[in-house]
Amino acid sequence: MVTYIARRLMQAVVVLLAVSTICFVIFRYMGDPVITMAGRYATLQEIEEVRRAFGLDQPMYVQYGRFIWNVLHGNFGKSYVTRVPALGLILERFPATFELASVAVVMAFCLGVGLGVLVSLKPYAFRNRLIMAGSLGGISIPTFLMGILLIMVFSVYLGILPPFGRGETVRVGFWRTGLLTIDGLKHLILPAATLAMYQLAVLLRLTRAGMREVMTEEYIKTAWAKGLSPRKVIFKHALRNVLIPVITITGLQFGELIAFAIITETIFQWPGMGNLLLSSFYENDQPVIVTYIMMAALIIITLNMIVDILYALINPKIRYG
Amino acid sequence: MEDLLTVDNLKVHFPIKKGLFSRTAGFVYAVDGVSFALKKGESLGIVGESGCGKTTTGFAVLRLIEPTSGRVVFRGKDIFRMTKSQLQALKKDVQIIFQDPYSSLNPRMVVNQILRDPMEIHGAYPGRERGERIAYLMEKVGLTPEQGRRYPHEFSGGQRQRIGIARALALNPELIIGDEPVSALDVSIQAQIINLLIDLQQEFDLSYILIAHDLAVVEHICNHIIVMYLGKIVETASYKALYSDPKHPYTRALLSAIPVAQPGDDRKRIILQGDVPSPINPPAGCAFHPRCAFRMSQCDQQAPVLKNVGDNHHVACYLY
Amino acid sequence: MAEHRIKSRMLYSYLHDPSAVAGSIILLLFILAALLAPWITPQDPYDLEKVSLEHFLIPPVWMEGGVSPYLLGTDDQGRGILSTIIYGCRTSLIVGFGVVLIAGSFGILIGLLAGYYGGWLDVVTMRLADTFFSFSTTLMAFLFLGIFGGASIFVVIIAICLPDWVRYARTMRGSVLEIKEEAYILAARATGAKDFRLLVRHLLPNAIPPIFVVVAVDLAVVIMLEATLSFLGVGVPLTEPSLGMMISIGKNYIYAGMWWMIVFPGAALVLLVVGINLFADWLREELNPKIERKLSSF
Amino acid sequence: MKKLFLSLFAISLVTVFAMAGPVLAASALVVAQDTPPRMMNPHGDDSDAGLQYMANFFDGLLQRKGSGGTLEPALAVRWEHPDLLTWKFYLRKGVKFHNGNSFTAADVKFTFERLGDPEVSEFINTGKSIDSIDIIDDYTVAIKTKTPIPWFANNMHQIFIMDKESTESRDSGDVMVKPIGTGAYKLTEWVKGSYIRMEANEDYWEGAPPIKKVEIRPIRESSTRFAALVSGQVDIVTGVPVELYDKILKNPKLHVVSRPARRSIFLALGNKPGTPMADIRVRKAMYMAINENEIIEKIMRGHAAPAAQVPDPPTIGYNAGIKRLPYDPQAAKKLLKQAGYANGFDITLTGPNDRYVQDAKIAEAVARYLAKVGINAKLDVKPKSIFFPEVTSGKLEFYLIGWFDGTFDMGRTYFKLAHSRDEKIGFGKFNGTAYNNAALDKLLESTADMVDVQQRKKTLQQLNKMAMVDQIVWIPLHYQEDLYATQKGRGIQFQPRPDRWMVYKEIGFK
Repeated sequence: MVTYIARRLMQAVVVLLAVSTICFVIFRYMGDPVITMAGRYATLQEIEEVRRAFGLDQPMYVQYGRFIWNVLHGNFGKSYVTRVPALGLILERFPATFELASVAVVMAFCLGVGLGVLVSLKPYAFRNRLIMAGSLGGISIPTFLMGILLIMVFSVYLGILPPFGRGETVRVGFWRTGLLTIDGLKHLILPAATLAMYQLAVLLRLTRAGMREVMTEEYIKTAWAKGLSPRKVIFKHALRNVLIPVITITGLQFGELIAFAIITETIFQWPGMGNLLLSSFYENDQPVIVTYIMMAALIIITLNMIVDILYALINPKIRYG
Repeated sequence: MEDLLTVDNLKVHFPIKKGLFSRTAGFVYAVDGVSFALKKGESLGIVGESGCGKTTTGFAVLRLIEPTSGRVVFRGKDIFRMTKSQLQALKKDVQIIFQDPYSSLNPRMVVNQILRDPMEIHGAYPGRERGERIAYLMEKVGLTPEQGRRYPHEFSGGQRQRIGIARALALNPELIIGDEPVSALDVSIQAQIINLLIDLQQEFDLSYILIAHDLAVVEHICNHIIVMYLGKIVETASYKALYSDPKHPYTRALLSAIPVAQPGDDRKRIILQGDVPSPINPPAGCAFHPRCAFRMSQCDQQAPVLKNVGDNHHVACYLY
Repeated sequence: MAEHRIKSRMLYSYLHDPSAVAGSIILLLFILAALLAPWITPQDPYDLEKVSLEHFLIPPVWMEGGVSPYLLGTDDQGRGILSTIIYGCRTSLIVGFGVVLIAGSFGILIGLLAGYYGGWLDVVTMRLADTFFSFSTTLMAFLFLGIFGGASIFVVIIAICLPDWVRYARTMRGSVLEIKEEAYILAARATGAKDFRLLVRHLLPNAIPPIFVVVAVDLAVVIMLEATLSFLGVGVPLTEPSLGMMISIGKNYIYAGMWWMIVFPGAALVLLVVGINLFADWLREELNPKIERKLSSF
Repeated sequence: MKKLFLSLFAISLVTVFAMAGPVLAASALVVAQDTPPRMMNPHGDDSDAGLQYMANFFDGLLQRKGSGGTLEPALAVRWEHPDLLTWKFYLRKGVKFHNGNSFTAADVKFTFERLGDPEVSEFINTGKSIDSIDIIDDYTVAIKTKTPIPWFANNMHQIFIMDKESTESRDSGDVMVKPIGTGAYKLTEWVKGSYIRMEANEDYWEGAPPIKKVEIRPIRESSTRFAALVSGQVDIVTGVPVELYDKILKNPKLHVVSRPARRSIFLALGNKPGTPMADIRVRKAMYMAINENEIIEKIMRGHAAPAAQVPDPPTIGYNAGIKRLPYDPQAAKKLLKQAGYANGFDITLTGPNDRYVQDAKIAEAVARYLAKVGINAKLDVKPKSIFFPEVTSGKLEFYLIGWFDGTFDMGRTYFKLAHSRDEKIGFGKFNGTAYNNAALDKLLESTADMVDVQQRKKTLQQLNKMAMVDQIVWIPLHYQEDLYATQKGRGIQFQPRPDRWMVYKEIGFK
């Protein structure tokens, strides 16, 4: 087990190093940032001076070495656009994204698993067929379209929910939260629902399929035969076995969540990390883009590693040589 | 008469990888110093419990498994030193029948394709001859050529094993290695297949190496029998000698496991105590000693070597 | 049970699954419309000489102000919505099938080789696959196009293929690992079959069925992804028709009441994806390995 | 499970209905802006989108006021120009920075020296053009430039004065986010991506501004800005999308304010030898093939005025005598035939898609007009961050761009746009097609040290005519129109500025 964890850690480091290299190569291909940084009326000499000031005139390997050195010291460079450390810019936006994503995940997980169980019990009931049709819609409507549809219905036609922004926020320590004000919660509903929809449908279908398989297993039949109450059979015996892959998938889908968060934040003008990334693309703000990618990689890799290790601990059948 | 195949001190050790950098932490001693010889037209039986290395020995002869050391000489050529093309030619002369007739046939090919496959590989029986050959083979193993258009899962287990035999025969080999060819079949079918093998041997002058986990299967076909335990030969003799006068305690135990042929048989059934030890860490001395009823003091010190006890009957035991 | 009987059984189950039939009919209609686009559309919306600002923002034909050739109205450049949707679906399907073809072939090849040979190839590709998988296709394609820009449909296809082959490689490898231990593979080796024959004639046909499900699911995912990327402005260029871009333009008009610019392309996109998903659902049930094992052991 | 589902549903319903609409504080102004500020460092961003935020926290030596944008005193009460190189400013006394420090000549010297530091400044060009800054006394400064810069004072409303003491003593990161100026407003809170809040500087030297609190919400999406206005969440929006103009006009609660913008949109042509466009007949044909009136009517929804030249009327060098060529595709075809391009030719039209009002759509329309006279224009639109570096590299064939110069003087602009490319001295930096005409260069260079306003005007007008009529360097399209919308009921008194800056001390309530 220790060997397994050590190996996973080593692999994680290798992947991060690869990501950093790719990120650095990106610098080369994203066009020259110096021209915009020097101002509209700068001459060539003045442009070159800016280039020197940001160390962009040095050979590739020197720049890469410095980049890695700085990253190891937690310094991802200064944003070309705002001229403050890129990491700080991203961390400032972190609470907004985190709140949106975690509310969406909780929503998706509770409703997805709940409805999945419900549907698997009486697959042919009209209501459940309706839910399944809904889940088909959930996996067939792209996130961006879902967002726009919700805005059209709830903001444009009904006018009951705000279509953009985070609303009123309060500061708790360094954390700025929108969960404690009514206005903040109101602003959260549409984007969180948009972000949750796809995952909800996926988890619902996964739970239903798992339940259908488990319900035919011998031990469930035995449990029924023993005269246990349906609640006990479903929740204690069946669901427990279904939940392991469901939780694993939830953990592994974190990358998807980040990607869909970018889309959702763009549509709802949510002041999170994804929104920052998109505007950084438009402004060619390379240090911010690179920092974002590195942060996302770090989070995803860490999460995956935790899921894998937990999975290995739960499931002794898997042997890792 | 010259030997068709000689195996000399064959060893197959599988490394066990461990740790962060996959260093070799130990070996599985699957086959550990096996030697025997086979003459043209003769049949050899290799017998032992599962895990004793008999299948590995069979596969190593065809280099389906790479051996660690030793020599296997087929028709005077060391197959471990063969070039690729020589090895390819060898595969024409030596064929295998597999244990499980369900998994040994490609489910996405009809029987005709399965039989044509080896001929295509070796470019044998070109043109129209190939179809004729397939029909001929089908008839030889007791199937009709019309059945060649069907998929394997449309046949019964016995029929499938006939297909497997037909495939082995396709290139007209000299030696066929049968890896427990009947153990997956019903007892009633077993006899039919064994009879088929006997008929074919006579017709085509084949040599067999038959691998089995009990002596019952090999007794009708094999002239000579090897008993293996944990990668080593413990006894080898002609089948008559072995049946009439088994020497090694392990052989005796195996023999006693054969269902009694007629009532009133006075042989006592010997039940082996314990499990087969792990080949990763075999017991010191004679590997059989922990389960042996005749254990002596030197048994766990040094492994006994094969001793000739008369008329090409060898046994590795301190009792003799 | 006979292979042809399995086939006829699949046909039977297909014909008795109305949603599968409906799904494939929808998909077929879309493919037909895309193939015949130049002949069935009232107007080529990307022929610069034919489109004119004169006919801009016309509502659908049944509404007041609707004009006959523009059944579903026009957009702010005077392009017919219906024609643009048909051409947009063409782009969706080109990208969808293009990715399935390229990423699929590459992924199958890698999965086959990694599964069969193992060793460093397996370690490297599967580590890569794990990483790509956890980063999600959407994120990778988005980052790639965000950084390098989508200069053409082909670049979009490549950007999606870059992470997408992993789906195929993982599935194929798993399938190969299961099959390569089968005795018939050993039997083929024993007869002297070279690697190429083993891979192509013995492993590939047996390992491929689970891939069909991946193809169907992936087609739906890729079509949605193309629309998403084009919506965000990093997908196909402005000069190519795309449902995602139509929705992105239409979004600016939802407050102006010109709903047809967003509702029709949105509906077309969802219908296409639903059709594929319906078919994929049926395929998944049919090719579920458990069910298949049951069948072949009869 | 059913219970759980129902209760979740109930909770969401309650949350929806329990929330009343937002309430606007009586004395506060909420503004939805199209672009967020990049930083609070007044020298780090030379775009108008950024400078307009700074104009509220800082003051320049001079300022521009009113709808004409006239130059008026600010931190300097008057200025002198004793010789070609020297600019002498007499500073206002008794002005205090937000932190209580007094404003003196040392702050001016510090500010102008800071301009040349590439780490913090995008006004490097201005900074590097200064030879020396002499503090004559605490309230008099003489600035000497290296070469004569006739428009030097015209630019002084963009150079904001910083407090020497607090800028030097604070951490550089802090300087980037917390502005300390002399301006009419003090920043109270900046939550990036959400809002900027400021409150009135009661000690402002011009008198405390009438609006005490301002909240700015930067919303990039134009339709979302509209939604914020309609739902009553904001008082003023800038950059009203043209497609929603009619909708706002019909809304009785809203009021639309429009004014012609100074920025003109035009197409840059080249004259590279060997290309079709080297022939002036081709350039003329392209000009005449474009139906500008239809672009204004359909794409700009009438919110633009046709342009015949690049500068706008208040700019020195504007020539009222220049008229647009008529839209005449037949004549265009004839011209192409004469030039030997009866079957047209291929060309790439480049342009930004996130910079000007309807930019990509205009480019699309232009490509279509050209197609109708047989010229096959391939469209290549991209984000401004990629597009502008391409312009400065000078390798484009044909592109759409917009321009206006904060100095109200055509000279500086034309050195960037029309002078043949000379990378060393920075001439022709935005001459993206590498247009080259020796006569034009010569005439332009003669204005470099021309200080006399009348003479300058005459020469620049002559130059303008040369470029627009004799040479057809560009195809002018239109002047944009700036659209703002306000809540009627709030009684907001708001006059848009020509430079699109939102300066809140100029806004009041009735």
